[in-house]
Amino acid sequence: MPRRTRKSGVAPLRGLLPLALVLVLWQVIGDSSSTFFPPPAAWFSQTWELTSGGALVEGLLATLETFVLSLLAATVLGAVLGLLIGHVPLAERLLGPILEYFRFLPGVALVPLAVLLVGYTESMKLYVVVFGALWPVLLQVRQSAKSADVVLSDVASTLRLGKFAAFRKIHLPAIVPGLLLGVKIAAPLTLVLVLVVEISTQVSGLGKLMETAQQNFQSGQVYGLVVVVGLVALVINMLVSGIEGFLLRYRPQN
Amino acid sequence: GGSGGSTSSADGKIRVALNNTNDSLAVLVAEQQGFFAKHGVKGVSTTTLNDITLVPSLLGKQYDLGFSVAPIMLRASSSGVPLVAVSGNNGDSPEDQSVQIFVRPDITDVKQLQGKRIGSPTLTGNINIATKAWLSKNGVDPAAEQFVQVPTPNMIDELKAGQVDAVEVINPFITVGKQAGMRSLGDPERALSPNYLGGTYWIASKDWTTANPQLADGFKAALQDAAQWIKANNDKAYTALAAYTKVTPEQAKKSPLGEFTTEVSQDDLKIWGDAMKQFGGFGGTVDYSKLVYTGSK
Amino acid sequence: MTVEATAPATETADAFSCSKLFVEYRTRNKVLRVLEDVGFSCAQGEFLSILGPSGTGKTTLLRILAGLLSPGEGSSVRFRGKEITGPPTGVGIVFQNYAASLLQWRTVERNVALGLEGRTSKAERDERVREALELVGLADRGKDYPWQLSGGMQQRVQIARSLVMRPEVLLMDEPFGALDAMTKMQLQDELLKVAEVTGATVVFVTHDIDEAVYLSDRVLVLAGRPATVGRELRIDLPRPRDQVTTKELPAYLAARHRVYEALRAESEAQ
Amino acid sequence: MTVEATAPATETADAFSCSKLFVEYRTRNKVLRVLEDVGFSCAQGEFLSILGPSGTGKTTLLRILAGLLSPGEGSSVRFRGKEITGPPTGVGIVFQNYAASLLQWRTVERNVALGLEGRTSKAERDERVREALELVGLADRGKDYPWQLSGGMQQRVQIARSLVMRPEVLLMDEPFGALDAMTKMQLQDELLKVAEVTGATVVFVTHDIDEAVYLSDRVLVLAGRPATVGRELRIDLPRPRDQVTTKELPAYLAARHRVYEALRAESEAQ
Amino acid sequence: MRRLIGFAVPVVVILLWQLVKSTGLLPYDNIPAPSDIWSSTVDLAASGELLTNTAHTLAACLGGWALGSVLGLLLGLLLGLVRPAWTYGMASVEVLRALPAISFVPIVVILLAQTVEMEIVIAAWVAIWPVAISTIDGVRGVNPVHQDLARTLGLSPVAKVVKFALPTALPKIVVALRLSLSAALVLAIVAEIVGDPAGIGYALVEQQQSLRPAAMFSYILLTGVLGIVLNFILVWTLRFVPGARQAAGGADDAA
Ligand SMILES: Nc1ncnc2c1ncn2[C@@H]1O[C@H](COP(=O)(O)OP(=O)(O)OP(=O)(O)O)[C@@H](O)[C@H]1O
Ligand SMILES: Nc1ncnc2c1ncn2[C@@H]1O[C@H](COP(=O)(O)OP(=O)(O)OP(=O)(O)O)[C@@H](O)[C@H]1O
Ligand SMILES: [Mg+2]
Ligand SMILES: [Mg+2]
Repeated sequence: MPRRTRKSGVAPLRGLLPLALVLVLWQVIGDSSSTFFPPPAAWFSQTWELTSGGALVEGLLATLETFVLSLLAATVLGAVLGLLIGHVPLAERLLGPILEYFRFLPGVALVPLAVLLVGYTESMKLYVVVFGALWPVLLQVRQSAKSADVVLSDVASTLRLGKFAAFRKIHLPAIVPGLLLGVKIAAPLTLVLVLVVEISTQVSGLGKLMETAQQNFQSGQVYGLVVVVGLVALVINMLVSGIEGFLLRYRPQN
Repeated sequence: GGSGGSTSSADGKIRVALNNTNDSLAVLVAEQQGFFAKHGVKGVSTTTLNDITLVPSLLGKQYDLGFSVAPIMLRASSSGVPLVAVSGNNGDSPEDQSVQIFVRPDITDVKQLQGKRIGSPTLTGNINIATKAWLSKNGVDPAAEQFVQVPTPNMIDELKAGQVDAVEVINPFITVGKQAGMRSLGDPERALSPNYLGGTYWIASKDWTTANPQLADGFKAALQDAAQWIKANNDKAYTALAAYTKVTPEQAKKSPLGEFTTEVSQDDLKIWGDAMKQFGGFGGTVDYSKLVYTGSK
Repeated sequence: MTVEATAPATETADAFSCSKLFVEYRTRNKVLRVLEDVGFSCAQGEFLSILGPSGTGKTTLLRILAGLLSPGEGSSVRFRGKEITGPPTGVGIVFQNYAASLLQWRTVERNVALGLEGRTSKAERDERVREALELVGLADRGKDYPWQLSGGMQQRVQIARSLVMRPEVLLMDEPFGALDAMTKMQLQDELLKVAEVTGATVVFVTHDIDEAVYLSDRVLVLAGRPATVGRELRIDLPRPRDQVTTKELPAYLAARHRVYEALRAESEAQ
Repeated sequence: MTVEATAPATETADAFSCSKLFVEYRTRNKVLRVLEDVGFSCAQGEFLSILGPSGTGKTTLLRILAGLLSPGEGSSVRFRGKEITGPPTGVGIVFQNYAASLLQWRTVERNVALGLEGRTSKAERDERVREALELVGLADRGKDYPWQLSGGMQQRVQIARSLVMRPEVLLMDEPFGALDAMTKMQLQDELLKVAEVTGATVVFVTHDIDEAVYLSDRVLVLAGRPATVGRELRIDLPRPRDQVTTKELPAYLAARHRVYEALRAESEAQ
Repeated sequence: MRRLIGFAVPVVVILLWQLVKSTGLLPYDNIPAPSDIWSSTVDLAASGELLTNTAHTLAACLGGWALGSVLGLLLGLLLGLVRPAWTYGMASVEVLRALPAISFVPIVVILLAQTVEMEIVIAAWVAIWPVAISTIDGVRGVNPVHQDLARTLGLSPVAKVVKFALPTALPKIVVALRLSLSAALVLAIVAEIVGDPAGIGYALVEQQQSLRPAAMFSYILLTGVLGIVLNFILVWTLRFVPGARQAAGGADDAA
C-alpha cells in the first residue's frame, strides 16, 4: 500500500545533499581571500582554532543547557496555557488578549529589562528565550484543543470520567499531534533565541563566540559556528521526530 | 535607511555614515557651516548605527566614509579588509573625561574590582581594551574579570540594581551617573599611553581613497575647519548637537565637547594594536603604515 | 397523530420521563427546530425502541437523555424523577458515529477498559474487558488499534465499552447498524440477556423494524417536522425471546405489521 | 464450500474479473491474511451483491476493485480485461465510513459537486447537483455543513456525490446501512432506476438479505478465515422490480431463503 | 460586553506598575512609569514621528511576512507531497531553519545595504519556517478515506492539493501564519536595531541613547499593539477564506 505517506519520521541525512552541493560549489568558485564570503575550507580551519582552548565545547555546552531547559519550559508552559485557553472559555477571555499582546513584543528589546530584573544569569536567558519560544506550542495546542472531536468529550462525560481522568486519557492524547507540531516549530526557534540572547549579552555560549568572531571580522569562524548550530539543530530535530514517531506509533505505518 | 550605489566621484558627492553621539559633531558642523562646499565636496550624511555593519556597508559601497574606532579598524584590516583612516576625530583635551569607570557604592578602590563583573559597551571595543589596560596597571588581572556586554544607556540602572559591579560609561551617561551619585574610579584612557592617544577615526575603504583622493582631502580639510569653528563657537556647537541628538540644549551642555582633530598617528594605532594583543586576544598582523591616509600629494 | 394509551407509570418507577420537550439548533443563518412537544416516559427495566425517518431527531433525543445536550427552555426531562443537568451516573451510551467515538491512540482492549480504570482492580478490569470482548466476538483483537478493524468490528468495540461498565441504563444509537444478520442476532440475544440479568433499562434507536419488535417492550415512532412522538406501541411478547420461536409467533408478526404501518403512516403524513 | 455453476461470461463483457486473489495486512506484530483465493467475475451491467460476516473482508475486496489497494503478489484483478493498477475511470465509490468521507469544510452542495468541478460548466454542475440532492431527499439542505446533518443524511450526501458523476461502475459499501426502512426503499428504487437507465454495473456490499435479493442479479457470500467466495447465487427475478409485487413473488421468497441458508451455513462452517 | 473582561488583566498590570513606580520601589530610569510612557506616546504621535516609524516597520514586516509565507507554503507543499523532495531536502531545511538570522545581518547588509529590502529578507527568512513545517504536517494528515476519494474521483494532482491537502492543512497553516506574522515583526525590528537605522527598531535605540526611556517604551509597547491589530486583520480576512474561519478559532480570536 504505497498510497499513504508516512505521517512522521526522521528526515534522512540524504536530505543534506542540496546544502552539501552549495558548499562544494562555494568552495570551488569562492574567493579564498574574501573577508565576508570565505570558502568552507576557511570556515573549518578558523573554527578549528576554537577547539584548542576548549572554547568551542564550553560554548556548545552552555548553549545546549540553556536550550534544553528553555525548550522544556516553553513546551510545558505553552501546553498548559494552550489547553487552558482552548478548553476554558473564561480563561480565553481573561488571558487571550494579553497573551496575544505579549506574543508580538520584541523579545530582544526586552533583554535589557530582563537583565535589570534578573541579572546576567542563566535564568535570565531562560526567561527571555521562553518568552519568545512559547507561542508555537501554545497556539498549536490551543488549536488542537478547540478542534478536538465533540464526540470524544461526550465519551468522557458519559463514562463519567473525572475531570482529571478525562483530561489525562482523552483531552491530553488528543492534543499530542498538535503539541508535537508546536515543538517541531519551537525547537529551532528556541535555539535561535538562545543565540540571540547570547549575542546581545555575551554572557556565554556559541552566541558569544559568534559575536566575538563577527567583531573580529573572522567571517570564516562565524560561518563555521553557524554550521555547528545547524548540526545541533539537525540532531535536535531527529530527537524530536523520534519522540514523535514513538508517541504517534498508534497511527497507520505504511 | 540609505541607498546603495556605486562610488560617487563624478559629482563630488561623499556619503558619510554618522552615529548619533557627540562624535559626529565635526561632520555635522562641516556640513551646516558650508565647509564641505568650500572644499569642493558635496557631503551627504546619514545617521546610522556604529557597529559591525559599518564595515560591510563601506565595502558594499553604501557609504564612502564612516565613524569607527581603532580596534575595529585593526581587526578588519588584519582580516584582509583594506581600510584607511582618512581623518582623526577626538583630540587631546586633558580636562575632558570621555570614559569613566563607575562602580557600586561599596567599592572604593580599583583593587576591589578583582574578579568582579564589569559591563562594557562592546567587549572587543576601544573602551574595553583601555579598561583592561587600566585594571592591569592597577594590579588587577583583567583575565579574572567577567566582562558582559551592556548597552550604555542601561549601565547606570544595572549598577543600581547590582547586576554588575562596575561599568565603562561614556557621555552623556557620565553626567547622568554623576547626577545619580555614582562613584567613579577615573578615566582608563590614559592607561595605554601617558600622552594623548588618538583612537577614533573617519574611515574609508582603500579603493575609495585611491579612486577619489581629492574628495578625501576635501573631507579632511573641511573637518579641520570645523574643528576650529567648534572651538570658537562652543555655544552654537552645543545647539547644533542638541538638535542632532534630540536632547535639550541644557542636557547637551552637561557633556563637555572636547577637542577635535584630524590627525591620524601611526604610532597611536600601534599602541592600540599592542594593547589588543596583550588584553584583547588579538593575534593578527597589521601593516600600520597602510592604515593611514596620507593625502593625495 | 394518534397516541395509543399506555398505563401511566408511577413517578418513581420511571427511568426517564419527558414532557413538553423541544430542541432547536441554531446555525449561522437559521434556527432549525428539530423536536417539538415530545412527551413520553420509560419505566425502569423497560426496553424502549425509537424509530423514525432519517433526520427526525432520534440521535438528538438520545443525547438529551444522556445529559449531553440541553433541551429548549421550558422542556422537562427527568431521570429517576430528577431534572437532568448533566450525564447521570449509571448511564452508558453507544454512539451512532462509532469511528469517531473510539480513541485512536488506544488499543481495542484499552478502549474498552477506559471507563473502568481507577475504579476496579487491575485483575478485575482485565477480566471484565476480556468478557466484554468475548461477548462481541473480538477476544482475539484486543491488541489491535481501531484503524485495523472493519467498520462492524469498531462498532462492536464501542458496544463492549459500554457493556463493560454494567450500566443501569443503556442508550444505544443504531448499535447493530453495521453488522451482518448473524452477528446482529447473536448480539441482540446477548443484549437481552444482559438487560434481563442486570435489570437494565434500554433506550434503543434503530431502523430495523424486526429488531425493534424482537427486542422491545415498547416502540416509539418519532415523526414530523419538527418531530414529535407520532405513535407509541406496546409489544406484548413473552420473554425470554428467541430468534426462531418468538419470530414465528402470530403476535410477533402482528406487532411487526403494526409498527410497519405506523411508520408508513407517519412518514406519509409528513 | 460449494460454488453453484454460473455461465462463464465472455472476457470482454466482464466489468471485473478476479482470480487467485489474496490480501494480507501487515501490522507491527503480525501478518493478517484476510482474503484467500478469491475468484469471481462481474459482467458489465450486472448488479452484484456481496454478503458476509462482519470483518470478513468485504470492504477490503471493494477497495481492491476500486484500485485503491493492491492485492498480494500473484493475484489477478481485471477491470474490462485490463489488470487494475490504479483507480479506473468511470468508477464511483460509496464508502462505509460516511462521516469520514465527507469534506467537513464544504457545504453539502459543494461536497456533491466535488467530482464535477472543472469538468462541466457551472450551470450544468448546479443542475446535476440539484438533481442528485433531490434524488436523496436533501434538496433543502444543500447549504448546510456535514456536521449539521444526521448520520443517515450524511450517508445520503455521499450517495448523491457518487451518483452525480453518472459512473459506469458503482462500488457501494453498505450505502443504505444507516437509513430507515422508508428512505431505504425509496433509494433502492432510485438506484435500480439509475442503474437501468445508465446500464451501470453495481457491486454492492450489504448486511441486509432482503436488500441483496431485491436489488441483485447475483449474490456472493464471502466467508471463512481467511475469507473466500463461499457461495455464489443467481437471483432470477424479473425486472423492473417493485417493492410490493416483487417481494410477494414466490421466487423472491425462495431466493431470500437460499441466501439466508447460504449465509448461515457459511457462518457456521467457520 | 463579556469580551471586556480581557482588559481586566492589562489594567491591573498597568495599575500595579504605576504603583510600584510612584512609590519608588522601582528606582530604575530605564523602567519609566506608565503615565510617563503615555505622555511621551502622545508627544511622539503629535510629532508624526510615531506614524513614520510605524509605517516603515509595518512595510518591512508585512513585506517579509507575505514573501516568507508564500515561499513557506510552496516549500511545504513540495516537501509534504513530493516524496523525493522530502528525502533529498528535508534535512537541509531542518538545518537552515535553525540558523540565527541575526548573525546574517552584516552579510545581507553587504548585498542589500541598509535598506528596507534588507529588513524584508531577514523577516521573510523567519516567516518561511513555521508555514513550511505546518504545511508539511498538514498536507500529510489528509484522512485516508479522503485520499481514497480523491483517487477514485480521478482528480488531477493540483486539484488534490487544492481540494484536499490545503483544506486539511488549513487550521495548522492558519496558526503558522499567525506565528510567522509575529516572528516577522520581531525580526524586522531586530534588523532595524542592528542593521537598518529606520523604523521602530532604530527609534528604540535612538530614544534610549537620547535619555528618553519613556519614549523607548512607547515604541516597545506600541509593537504589541501593532501586533494585535495585524493579527485582528489577519483573522478577520480569513473569514472570507472558506473553511478557515473555524481554523482561526472563530471571531473570539480577534480580541
Ligand atoms: N449540530 C447540529 N447543528 C444543526 N443541525 C443539526 C445538528 N445536529 C443535528 N442537526 C439536525 O437535526 C435534525 C435531527 O438530527 P438527528 O441526528 O437527531 O437525526 P436522527 O433522527 O438521528 O437521524 P439518522 O437516523 O439519520 O441518524 C437533522 O435535520 C439534522 O440536520
Ligand atoms: N488497515 C488494516 N490493517 C490491518 N488489518 C486490517 C486493516 N483493515 C482491515 N483489516 C482487517 O481485515 C479484516 C477485514 O476487514 P474489512 O474492513 O474488509 O471487513 P468487512 O468485511 O468490510 O467488515 P464489516 O462488515 O464489519 O465492515 C478485518 O479483520 C480487519 O480487522
Ligand atoms: Mg442519528
Ligand atoms: Mg466493511
